[in-house]
Amino acid sequence: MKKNIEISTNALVIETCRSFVHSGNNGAECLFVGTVRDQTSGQSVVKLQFEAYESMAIKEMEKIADKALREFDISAICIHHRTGTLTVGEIPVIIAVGSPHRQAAFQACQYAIDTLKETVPIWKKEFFTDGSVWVSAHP
Amino acid sequence: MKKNIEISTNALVIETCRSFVHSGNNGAECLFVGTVRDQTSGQSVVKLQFEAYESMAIKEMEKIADKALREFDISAICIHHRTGTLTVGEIPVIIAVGSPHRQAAFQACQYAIDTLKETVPIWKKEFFTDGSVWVSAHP
Amino acid sequence: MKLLAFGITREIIGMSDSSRTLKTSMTVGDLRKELCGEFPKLKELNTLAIAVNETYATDDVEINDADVVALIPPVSGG
Amino acid sequence: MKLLAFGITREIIGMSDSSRTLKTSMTVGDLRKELCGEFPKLKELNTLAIAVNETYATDDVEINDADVVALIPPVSGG
Repeated sequence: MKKNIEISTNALVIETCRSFVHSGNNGAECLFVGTVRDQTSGQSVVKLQFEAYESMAIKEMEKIADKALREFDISAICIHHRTGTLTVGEIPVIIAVGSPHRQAAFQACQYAIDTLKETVPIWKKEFFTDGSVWVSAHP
Repeated sequence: MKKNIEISTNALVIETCRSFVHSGNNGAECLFVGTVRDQTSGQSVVKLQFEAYESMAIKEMEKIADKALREFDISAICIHHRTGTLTVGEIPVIIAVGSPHRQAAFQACQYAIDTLKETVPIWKKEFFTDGSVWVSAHP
Repeated sequence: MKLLAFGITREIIGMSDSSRTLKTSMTVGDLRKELCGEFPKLKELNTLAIAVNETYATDDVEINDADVVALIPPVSGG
Repeated sequence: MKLLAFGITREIIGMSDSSRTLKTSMTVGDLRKELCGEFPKLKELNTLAIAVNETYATDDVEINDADVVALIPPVSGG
């Protein structure tokens, strides 16, 4: 049962996350890759800025990994999140899960990204051609 | 709406599948990577041999991709399957899905691998230290 | 008709690609019965699907002389 | 106490890391009320969570002098 948690200003690498969870004990690996979309509700996105309360975000990501390892039949999980300025197509988050069987891999991966978006203190500001907004801040 | 279907005796490459579904229109990419486990029901696996009815298998994989594109809100899907002899840790199958939102990406990816395992005419023979067996052939 | 056999059916029948003579108005069900009579081990399989021209076929489908028919034992890809 | 503010709360309050004087037996709820009075725009947020020493805290939690308190507007990672 292993986990790997990282917050970084460097570009995230899918193969790094996949390698961490890869093992001959597994039959299945599920990866989620978040990418910066070129638009939000029809408005063109120029870039995103991600800010983290890093020490607490790491703790919350560890909680997610621990719970995923406890509740699903998986052998490893890797959660990497990027901060700083990202442009369209770049990767803010990668989650990789390795498991003996595929059902648990999918469930754990989806649990991890769903929970990350609810509890981990990271914020993104979207920059459009004519302004910017903190995502989800207001009704 | 794009699909990429391939059966190959060469090693499958995750980044190839991911690149195919990657786009600035997407916010989410879900990948499933099947890997050869070192054991089945406690028996040590030495290698696997995959055999395909290739022309029909391609057609069935296309059906899966078409249905995934029709039924889920995804923009692209890539399904690569390998044939021939594989050893522990190698990759028999990769499915990659790109989508505006993550829920559809997960659903389509899981639909594709679940259906592939039910309908696509590909067979694997597991080789143990003391014998071999066609998987799922007998009760 | 051209008969193909894959996976364990290829081993049971001892061939991978052969031609068989088509009886008058033989259906998929007729073929299944004939093959299971000749090779009883086919009856021990979990399932035995038959494809006609690369499409899964039900037992009532008629097989014509130009058809490619394939024996599909339980699939196990992925 | 040390007060941290992130995302839009940092912009509303106009600081990222400052010290505030702790009133006697102030709770998380007291702090919330005080800040929302001073910066009414905080009340317009979808949610405003408060963390004490890197853990989400409910309004009844007491804040001590050595605590690090953080304002957590709606998160949007991933």
